[in-house]
Amino acid sequence: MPQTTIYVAPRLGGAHGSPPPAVDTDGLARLFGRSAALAGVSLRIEAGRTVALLGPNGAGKTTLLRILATAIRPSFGGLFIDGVDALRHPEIIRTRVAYLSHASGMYDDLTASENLRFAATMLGWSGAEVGTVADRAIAEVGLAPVADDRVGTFSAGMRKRLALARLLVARPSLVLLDEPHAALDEDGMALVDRLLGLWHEFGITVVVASHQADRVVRAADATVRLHGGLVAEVSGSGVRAGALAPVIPSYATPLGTIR
Amino acid sequence: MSDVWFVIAGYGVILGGLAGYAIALARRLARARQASLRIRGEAESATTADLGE
Amino acid sequence: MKTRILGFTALVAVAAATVNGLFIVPADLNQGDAQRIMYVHVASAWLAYLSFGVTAMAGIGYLVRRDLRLDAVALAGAEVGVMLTAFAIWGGMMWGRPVWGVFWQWEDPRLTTTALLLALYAGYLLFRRLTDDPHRRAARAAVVGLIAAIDIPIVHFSVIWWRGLHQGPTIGDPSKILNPSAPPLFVLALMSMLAAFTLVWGYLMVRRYQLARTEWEIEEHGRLGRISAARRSFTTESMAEESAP
Amino acid sequence: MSALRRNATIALAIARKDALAELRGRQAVGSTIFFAALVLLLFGFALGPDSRRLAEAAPGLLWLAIVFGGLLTVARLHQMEADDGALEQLALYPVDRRAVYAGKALAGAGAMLLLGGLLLPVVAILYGVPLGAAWLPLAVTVILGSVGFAAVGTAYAGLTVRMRAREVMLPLLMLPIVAPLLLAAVKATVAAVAGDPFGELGAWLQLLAGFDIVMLIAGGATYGFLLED
Repeated sequence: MPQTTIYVAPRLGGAHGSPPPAVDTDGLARLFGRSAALAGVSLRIEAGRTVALLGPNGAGKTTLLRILATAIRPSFGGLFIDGVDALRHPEIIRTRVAYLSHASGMYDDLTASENLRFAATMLGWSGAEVGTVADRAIAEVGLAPVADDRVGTFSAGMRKRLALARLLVARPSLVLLDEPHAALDEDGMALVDRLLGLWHEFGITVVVASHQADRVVRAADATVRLHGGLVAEVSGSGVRAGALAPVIPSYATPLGTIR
Repeated sequence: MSDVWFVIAGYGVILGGLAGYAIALARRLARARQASLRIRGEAESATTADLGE
Repeated sequence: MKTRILGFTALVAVAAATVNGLFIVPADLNQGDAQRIMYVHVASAWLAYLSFGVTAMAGIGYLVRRDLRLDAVALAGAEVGVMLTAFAIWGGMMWGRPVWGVFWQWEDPRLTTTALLLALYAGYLLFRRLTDDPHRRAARAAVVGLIAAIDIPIVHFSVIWWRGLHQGPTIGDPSKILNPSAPPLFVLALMSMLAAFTLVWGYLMVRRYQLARTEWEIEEHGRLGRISAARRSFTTESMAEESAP
Repeated sequence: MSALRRNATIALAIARKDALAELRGRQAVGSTIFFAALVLLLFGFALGPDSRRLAEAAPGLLWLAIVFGGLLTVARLHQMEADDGALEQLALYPVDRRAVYAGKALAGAGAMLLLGGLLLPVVAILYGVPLGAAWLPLAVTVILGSVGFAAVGTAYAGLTVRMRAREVMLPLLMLPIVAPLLLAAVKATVAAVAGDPFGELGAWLQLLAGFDIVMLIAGGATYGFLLED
C-alpha cells in the first residue's frame, strides 16, 4: 500500500485569542426558482472537526456544501471560513477548500492521468511537482493500472475514485464531501474511511454528507441533521447551531449583508 | 408637398411613441406600487420606508 | 412629486419645441419640409447614445459595488435607449425617403450603425429576461452592456471605412447634419428639441428606474416569503412529530 | 514563480487540455468543418451558377461560413466544460480568471484557425477564386479574424453556457458584436485577393487587430464575473 500524503493549508493566523471557527454561517438561505433549498442555516464548526451532515433527500445537504465551497452564492445570509468573508473574498476561500461534488468534474476525452495533472497545475503545483503529485494520488486511490485510459471509459465508481484523487492533490484546510461513499465498492468505501481518518489526524476540518450514516458517524466528532432546509438537530462536540434571525426585507442590498 | 406626410409620420410616431411609453410606464408603476404596498401591509415586519417620488 | 414636475416640464418643452420646429422655423432650401424631421431624429439618436453610455457605466458600477440599484439604472438606460434607437431609425427613414428617394441607405454609416445598436441592445433586454437570480442577472447583463458599448465605436468606424476609405463622409459628422452653412435658426431649433428630449429622457429614466426597483421589492418579498414559509412548515412538522407518539 | 508565469502556465494548460479533448473527440471538430463547408456549397446553389458572381461574393461567403462554424466551435468549447461538472470545478480552482479566459480564448482561436485554414481551399475550389497568390495577407486576416472571434466568443459562450435558450442567445448576442469583425475581414480578404489595388489592406488589418485587442481586454476583465454563479 502506497504511503498516503496529505497536503495541508496553513491555518490563517489568529493573532490574538482562539483561532476563528473553520466554518461560521449566519442564516444561509438559498432559493432555486420558487423553492427554498435552504431556509436559514446558522452553524459554527471548530477547526479540525469532522462533521457528518445527515438528512433525507431534499434536506439541503448538497446546497449547503455548494455554498460552503463557494460554488453557488446564498440568496440570503453570511458565510465566514477561517474568519474570511467568503462572499466578499471567494478567491481566498478557494485556496483553502477542497470539494467533492456529485459530478466528477473530469473531462471524458482525457486520460485519468492527464485529468489529474491538469487539476494539479490548476491547484498551484509547479512543473516538476505536477507529475509526481498526480501519479501518487492516482496510485493512492487504486487507479494506477488505468491511469492512461480515457475517463470516458470509466465506471461511476472509478470516476469517484479519480475525484477523490483530486482532493489529495489539493492543499485544503476544509474538505467538503458530498456522498463520498456513493457508487463505490467495499474497497472504495474503505478508502474513503481511511481518508476521513487521515484528514482528521492532520487537523483538517471535514464536512461530509452521506446516506451511509453509520460509516460517517463513526468517523465524525459531531453530526448535523438537516430537514427541510433547516438544522433539525446537532449532536457531538465542536459544532454549535446558532439562532436564526427573523427574515427582514432590505431595500438596498450591498454585497455580503443580504442577497 | 408629399414631404409633409413624411414629416407627420416622423413626428407622429416618435412623439406618440414617447407619450405611449410614458403612459405605459406610469400605469405599470402604479400597479407595481399598489402590489408592493399590499404585500408590505401583509408582512408583519414591513418597514415603512418611503417609496420616494 | 418631483418626478411629476419634471414630467410636466418635459411635456411643455416638447410641445414648444415641436411647434417651433414644425411651424415657426422656415423650411430648408434644399431639403424642404423633410428637414424638420431631423430635429426629432437627431435628438432621439443622441439620447439613445447617452442611454447606452449610462447602461455601460451603471453596469461597471454594479460590478464594483454590487448594488442592485445600479442594475436598475442599467436596465432603465437599455430600455429607454432601445426605444429611442428605434425612433431614430424611423426618423431617419422618414427623412431618407423624400430626400434620398429610399427608406434605407446602406451607404449611410449612421443608419447602419444604429441598426446594429438596436440589435445589440434588444439582445441585452432579451438576455435579461432569461436569468432569474437578481445578482446573477445584474452581473451578466453588466458584461453584455459593457461589451456592447465598447463595440459601438468600432462598429461606427468600420462602417464609415466600409463606404470607401478615400471619400470623406458626405453626411458623416453631426455638425454637417444641417447644411454646413446652417442658419442659426435651424441650429436653435435642433438645440431646443434636444433640450426638450433630454427632459423627457430624464423623466422616462426616473420612471423606469422606479418601476424596476418596485418590481424588485415585490420579487424580494416573494423570496423572503418563500423562506419564511419553509421555516413555518418546518416548525409545524416537528411539532407534529413530537405529538405523534 | 511569478504571477505572470503562473498565469501563462494555467492558460497553456487549459488550452492544451481543450486541444487534446477537441482532437480526440474528432467527430465534433470534423462535423463543424463539414457544416461550414456545406454552408459554402449551399451559398453556391443560392447564388446560382454564374461563376463571376460567385467569385465576387466569395470573401463574404467565406467569412459568413467561418462565423457560423465559429459559433458552434465556441459553444462546444464551453459545453464540454459543463458536461460532468467540470465548469463548476474550473470556477473553484484558485486561479486568476484572466488566465482561464486566455486559455479558453487560445483554444478557441486555434479551433477557428483550423476552420478558417480548411475553408480557404474549399472557397478557392468551389468559387474559383485564386487565393494561392495572396496567401500571406490571407493568413494574417484569418489569424486576426480567428483571434477576434474567439475573444468575443469565449466571453459570450461563458455567459450563455448555463442559461436556458443558450442555442439562440449565443448567436443573438454575438452576431451584432462581431459585425465589424466580419466587415473588416471581408474587406481585407477582398483587398488581398485583388492584390490590394487601393492600398487599403493595411487599414483593415489594423481595424481587425484593434478589435482583437479591445475585445481581449474586455473579455479578460469580465470573464471572472461570468464563471461565478
